[in-house]
Amino acid sequence: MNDDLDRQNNNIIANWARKHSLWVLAYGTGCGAIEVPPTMTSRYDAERFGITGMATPRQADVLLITGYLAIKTLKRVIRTYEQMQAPKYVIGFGSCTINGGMYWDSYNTIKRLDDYIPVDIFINGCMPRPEGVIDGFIKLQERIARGQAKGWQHYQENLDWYRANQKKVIKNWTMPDYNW
Amino acid sequence: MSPMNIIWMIAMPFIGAAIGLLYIGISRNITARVQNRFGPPPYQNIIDIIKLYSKKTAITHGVMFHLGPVLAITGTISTLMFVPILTGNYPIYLFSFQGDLILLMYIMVFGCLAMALGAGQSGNPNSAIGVSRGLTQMFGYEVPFVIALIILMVRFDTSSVLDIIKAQDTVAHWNIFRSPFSFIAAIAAFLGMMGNKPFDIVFAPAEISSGPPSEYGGKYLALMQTNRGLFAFVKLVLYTDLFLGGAGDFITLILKTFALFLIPLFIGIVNPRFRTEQAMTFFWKWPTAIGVVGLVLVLL
Amino acid sequence: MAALLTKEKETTLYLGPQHPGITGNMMVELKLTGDTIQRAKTHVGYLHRAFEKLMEERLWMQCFPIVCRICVPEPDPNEENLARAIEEIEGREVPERAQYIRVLMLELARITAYLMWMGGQSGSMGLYTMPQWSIGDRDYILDLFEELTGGRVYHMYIWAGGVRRDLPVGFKDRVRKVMDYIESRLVDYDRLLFENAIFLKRAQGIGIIDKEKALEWGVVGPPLRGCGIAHDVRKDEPYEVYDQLDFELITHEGNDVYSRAMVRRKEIEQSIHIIRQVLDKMPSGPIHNPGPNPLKWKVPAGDAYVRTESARGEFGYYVVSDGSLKPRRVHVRGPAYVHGIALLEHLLQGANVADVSFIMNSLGTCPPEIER
Amino acid sequence: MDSKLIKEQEIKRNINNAFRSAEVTVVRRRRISVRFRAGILPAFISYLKEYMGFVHLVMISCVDWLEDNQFELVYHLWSYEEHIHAMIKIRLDRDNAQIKSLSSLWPHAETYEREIHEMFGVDFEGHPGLTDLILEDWSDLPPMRRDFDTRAFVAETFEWRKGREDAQDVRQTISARYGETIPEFKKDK
Amino acid sequence: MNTIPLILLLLFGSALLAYFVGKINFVLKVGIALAGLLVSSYFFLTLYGLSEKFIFHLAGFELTWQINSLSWFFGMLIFGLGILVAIYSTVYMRGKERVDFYCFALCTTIASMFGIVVSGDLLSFFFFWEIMTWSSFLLVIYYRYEAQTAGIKYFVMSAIGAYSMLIAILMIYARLGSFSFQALSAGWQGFSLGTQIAIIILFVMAFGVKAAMMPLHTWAPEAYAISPSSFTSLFSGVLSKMGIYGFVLLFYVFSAGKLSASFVDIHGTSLPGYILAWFGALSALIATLIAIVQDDAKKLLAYSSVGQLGYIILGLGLGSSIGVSGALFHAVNHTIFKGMLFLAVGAVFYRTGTRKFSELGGLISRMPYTFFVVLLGIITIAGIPPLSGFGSKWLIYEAIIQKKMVFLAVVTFAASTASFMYCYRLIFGIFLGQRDEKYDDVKEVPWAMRGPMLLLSLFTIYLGFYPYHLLNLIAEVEKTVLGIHPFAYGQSVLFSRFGSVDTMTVMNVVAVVFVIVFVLFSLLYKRSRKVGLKDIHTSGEIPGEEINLHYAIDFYQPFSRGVGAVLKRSADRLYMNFASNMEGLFDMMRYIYTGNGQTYVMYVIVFLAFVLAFSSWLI
Repeated sequence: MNDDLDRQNNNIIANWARKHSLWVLAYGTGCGAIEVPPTMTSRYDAERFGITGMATPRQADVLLITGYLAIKTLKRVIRTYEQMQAPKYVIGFGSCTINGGMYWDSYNTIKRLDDYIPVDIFINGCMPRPEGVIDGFIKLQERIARGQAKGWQHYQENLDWYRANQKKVIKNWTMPDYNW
Repeated sequence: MSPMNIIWMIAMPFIGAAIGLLYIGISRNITARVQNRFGPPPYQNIIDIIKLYSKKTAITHGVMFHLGPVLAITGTISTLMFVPILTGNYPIYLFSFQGDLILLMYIMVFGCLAMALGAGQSGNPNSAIGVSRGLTQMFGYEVPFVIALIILMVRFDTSSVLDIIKAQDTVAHWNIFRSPFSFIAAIAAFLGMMGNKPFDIVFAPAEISSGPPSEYGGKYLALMQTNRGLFAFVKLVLYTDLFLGGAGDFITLILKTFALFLIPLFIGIVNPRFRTEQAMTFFWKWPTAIGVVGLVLVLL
Repeated sequence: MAALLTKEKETTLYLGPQHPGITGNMMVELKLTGDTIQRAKTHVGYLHRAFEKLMEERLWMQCFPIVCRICVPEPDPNEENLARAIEEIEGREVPERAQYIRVLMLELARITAYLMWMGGQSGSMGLYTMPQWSIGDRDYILDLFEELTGGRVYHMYIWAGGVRRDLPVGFKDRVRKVMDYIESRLVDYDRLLFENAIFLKRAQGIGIIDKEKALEWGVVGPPLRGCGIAHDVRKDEPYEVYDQLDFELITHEGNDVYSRAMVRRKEIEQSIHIIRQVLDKMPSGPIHNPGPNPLKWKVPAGDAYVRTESARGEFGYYVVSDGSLKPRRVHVRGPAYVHGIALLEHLLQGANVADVSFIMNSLGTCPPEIER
Repeated sequence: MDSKLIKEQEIKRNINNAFRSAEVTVVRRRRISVRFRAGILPAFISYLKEYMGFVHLVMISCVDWLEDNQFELVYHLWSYEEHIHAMIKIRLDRDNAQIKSLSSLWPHAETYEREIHEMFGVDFEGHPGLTDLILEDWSDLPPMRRDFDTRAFVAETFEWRKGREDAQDVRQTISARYGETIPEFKKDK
Repeated sequence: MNTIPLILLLLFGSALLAYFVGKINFVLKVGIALAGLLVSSYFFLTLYGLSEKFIFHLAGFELTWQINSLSWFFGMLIFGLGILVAIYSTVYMRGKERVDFYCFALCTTIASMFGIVVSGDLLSFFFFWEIMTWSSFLLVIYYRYEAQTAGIKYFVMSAIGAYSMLIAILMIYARLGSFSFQALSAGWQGFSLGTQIAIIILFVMAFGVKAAMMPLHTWAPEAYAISPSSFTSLFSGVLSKMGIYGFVLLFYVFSAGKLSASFVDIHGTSLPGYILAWFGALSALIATLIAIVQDDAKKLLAYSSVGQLGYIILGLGLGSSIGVSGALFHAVNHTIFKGMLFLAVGAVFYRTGTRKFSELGGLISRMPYTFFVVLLGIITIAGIPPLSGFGSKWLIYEAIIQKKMVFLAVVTFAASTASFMYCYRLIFGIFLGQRDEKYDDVKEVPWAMRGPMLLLSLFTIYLGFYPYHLLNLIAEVEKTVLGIHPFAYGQSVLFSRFGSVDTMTVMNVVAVVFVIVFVLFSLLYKRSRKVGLKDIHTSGEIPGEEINLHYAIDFYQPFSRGVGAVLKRSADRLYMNFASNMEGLFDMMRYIYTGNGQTYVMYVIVFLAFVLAFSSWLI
């Protein structure tokens, strides 16, 4: 199976298509969600780049973590991430996903998003402007085209590490097993 | 069966899907322009499908879940086989030498039902609600649709699509002008069939998070999207055959089908969605009433 | 998560947190028979950042950047509230020009919030052209904000004793221009949404709030005025310079989604009217009544409750100071707290699945201000 | 100034006539503040609601006075007729914080009480369901209490990105909690 | 000895033997019944193509038992489904109480049905008809107390039918002095118009009850729901066909196609036929609409049965060759798919003990064969190509449109579209969606139950692409007995004046396309992982075990709301005399059929008095 994956990772056509068709999961996890509609709508028009919203994780490619994650949300985000179909990408949106940002001393928000799910691109700012968001998407596209956006593979390979981190903050672990 | 016909038979599904997807892509572009923005490239849907086919994982909930999209596209391709596509000097009939309207009407449902079965096995309540809505709406729009077809069949005393095309030899004889009541009823049903905005209750993302396909992803979704494009093409060709006098060559075909395609598109851009029962009863009011007038006229 | 007790065969449908129809990050757990909702339960807390706890650890001045993040679509009422609460405890006067600028900010923010709501309300029933237009137009106002404050969404502009910066040169003209533009767009919005036959068909008679119970249930803002009850903080307890401005209190009979929509629609006109008056009447003078060095700023002991009319209704802050460098307690009362939990659960009983997101948008539920 | 406070003074008189123990102060125009005993709070509040026109429960706040070992519950009421805001302040013992629920008077009081129960640990008698509102699986001290140190909690639970001084090896704590070996993170090839 | 009485003797004999000897052990009684059936069906097969007569005199009346192509056609259905049901019953009834009684009633029913189709005179027809009614009644009340209401309803309705028939027979005897069919068809022309109308109405009532035609259908849903599933498939699949057989006799044998002479023609159909067609079409539509909102699988199938019989009646009413062929073709189809579906639902009931959609769900992975049977069943019931249901429906539609009965066509098409809805409900409610934990270790049914179902599904596939032999048989019936010139058909091609459909091509195209797509899809993209039943997208939440995610209650609630609104409006005009809306109409029906036995007896008496009073006037 792994050879197969490697072969596909270097497939130019597939990567080109992945690059130009990023379906973003409609999940406003934090206050950054307010800048997503302007990004998607007429002024900034992210659909030019093939970026569209999708309703369910089964169909989406990109999980946009729009800001801080409360622990309660983190559980849902992990669940949602695991339900997405590979290749899948995560964009950490806003300073609070990088190091807690404004909520560095809040007991209910996680500080480093990449401890819990693999992040391919961080966009900093509180909150990032739509231009920043689009820039982030383009950086992600470049990484995809080069076959570097392999966060989901890291997640599979280091599942124990991620699970341990997740279990540290999520007290009542009722998550089904991840079967990729 | 001539070799040419066999080639067309193999090529036509691909051509049809490409045209259908391109139409949907163009519709996204047109929608974007109405919404004051630029929009994706017209071939965006094809990129999407390539991407979906190149997804590395896909989940399945079981046999029917797996077979659902396959059977759906089977139904659509089978329908395509029985629709006369071109009627000019170089006709493309595939199997449509019998081109029976009743057969078409029923075989079109095959795919939809298969899709519903696949969605049913996913076990997602959203899918089930979507299917329930879809079948309810189908019952709604089939009424004006059959009225329109019966008007045509009784009027031309045939149930063969080919004969109906032959009867529309000049522009003035097109059914859109000769049986306007039938056309209006049929076009109302067409709105429901295409599932554009006032009638997109099946997929309603804000209500039941995209409904029946909500569990489908990866290659299955790719197959379904292909099916969507192809099915749009099939329906457009059928309507062109029935009301716009068929098409002699590909350019005419594309012009006519695109013109038809624009009707639900423009209605869809500026209208919100109906509730389910509103959508169903909508079809039973004006479209059916107009259709009944047509029925009475055709009997006289 | 305390789920509803399951009756044997009712289908459970989770709307949210990851759902395109949900406003923000919350969850409505529905128990269905058919597609009728038998019982609904709102689950919140997905956005809890413990702002109130954080503010207890911050200097007074450091609270300002925090509070504006409480309500994302319309952050200005938060700054305004905190500033006014501190001013009330301290007894600090605010220069008149600053008061006018604050009103300008609040009304601009109200328009942005309504434009955002318009997008949400029509998006919830699949009219995607509306959000494209209204959110695109909202950006013109955000540009004004950016010019004035430096931030598109979070401004941190209103602070204790006044506002942070004076208006740039030519700003008033640009505001007037944008207002003219928005006013001209209202015609399009009417045609697209407010006069759309399908919208009328869907909105009328849906999500009816009992008029007799409305006050008791704690309904505020446009939903209350949509019941034909004329109450508005700007009139009831005028703050800043609202008592010197001329504007109408919009009410609409009907108690349903449609009447709430119409109230908001007409209030946009009123806000434009207010903004024009503000621009005309704005006096010159100082914009800030400075206080002590922020690092040594102690607010005298005391407490104050202040309220502001936000786009969703009464926004209240209860600030308690114990005379130290940090606030003792800042408690935020968002209108969505009542609308989004008790009222929403009540309205959803017996409603259709198709209308959940529709009703929710009409109440203007905004999760971040519920859980803060 | 006093002439403007007629309505407020009248309400103060009325309240004092009915409930002698209520200490009413007129803070300013449209604000009155009442100190009251916890015991007969529901009767007092329903008196305000039914007879004085305070139909709108704005919110219920809770302030932790750790020094006095007391919680202060503040019930904010608003009268739409008189346009007066009343703050009814109740002091509760911090160790045994208990008070009667108001959920029968206002349906949305239920939500406020749930939150206060969750965030401060105040017990409301007669509340239909004091379940979690905002937090999930919270086992620590109620977080809004003054003696809950959020920074210590954060330092223990979360790992900072490198560059912060207080970085700790999270994996040590995890392995201790779950009795597992420390997994290694494989770097890119 | 003549074969016909031999078969009857064998069947009745095995019935009695099974009852008396069968007290000893289970295998014996089932074995006797099965053996009797098998032997008699062997004898029946030898009768193919023959036209024999067996005439004897009893108490001064000449009785004729005859076999011709029509009797053979219906006999084929009886024995075909009868044997399969008997095989199915060997497992289904094991361990149940009173199996001997069941075997007795089953054999008697089959025997009496065979008796009906071989009767050559009205007297033996009536005699066997009564035996059939009684023996089937015994099976309806098999589950004694639960079945009380259903049994009473069935009995009263049957009694009304039987008495109507008796009066009609007496009227005919009074005029002709003979019971034989031949004398009747010869003497039909001599009847006055009033007599003709009376006879037709009385016979239509008699046959309509058995064929569950719409206003007379009320017994069917409950009787079907309560009787043992193995018998229900026979009940719905064959026994109701006796009503159809009666209609065929009435319209094409008794009146010998001479109805047009006495009545006006509408669209080329005689008035009685036209009215019958409308009855059929409305049965089809209304029963289908009611079927959609059922929660009990067997009730759903019962209403569906009423609807499908409506199609057959419609086809018969049209009177053209293509219509009658369509009707007879559909009769065969109906036997097949109702057999399949009732047996499958019975299999589900056998394993789970419930028939309610709201309690079932997700059984596909546990009962895959049954699922497959139901899948084929619903495809053919919905009339979707390429299975056999399409062929017969196509013929009926062509017949309607050829006659330019446009409104009839609209109603029929609408009914057919609505049938997609209950088809989906049936398969979704039982096999798809979420499975309740308590059904996690349900197993597939034994082969003796699987076999008959699978055999029937093979038939529907076979008839789907090659209906030639069946059409031959029907053409034979039409030519020799009904006196209709059969329509043109090829090996697998059906022709009408309007168009043609090649079932073989349709089947081939669908099959080839499916295989190609499936192979391509599976070869190119073979990686897909199976996930659990609850591993679904629930907006990020993780539902606990106790959460029910199966959407089954009121599946078509929006439909009920929408239809309720529409029917209310049109019913105001249409059914002003009955009630203000459709529901009101059925409420009122329910009001008449109170379930109180005495009321029913009173109805019977009133009805008899009424009929007698008028029949004396007519005679």
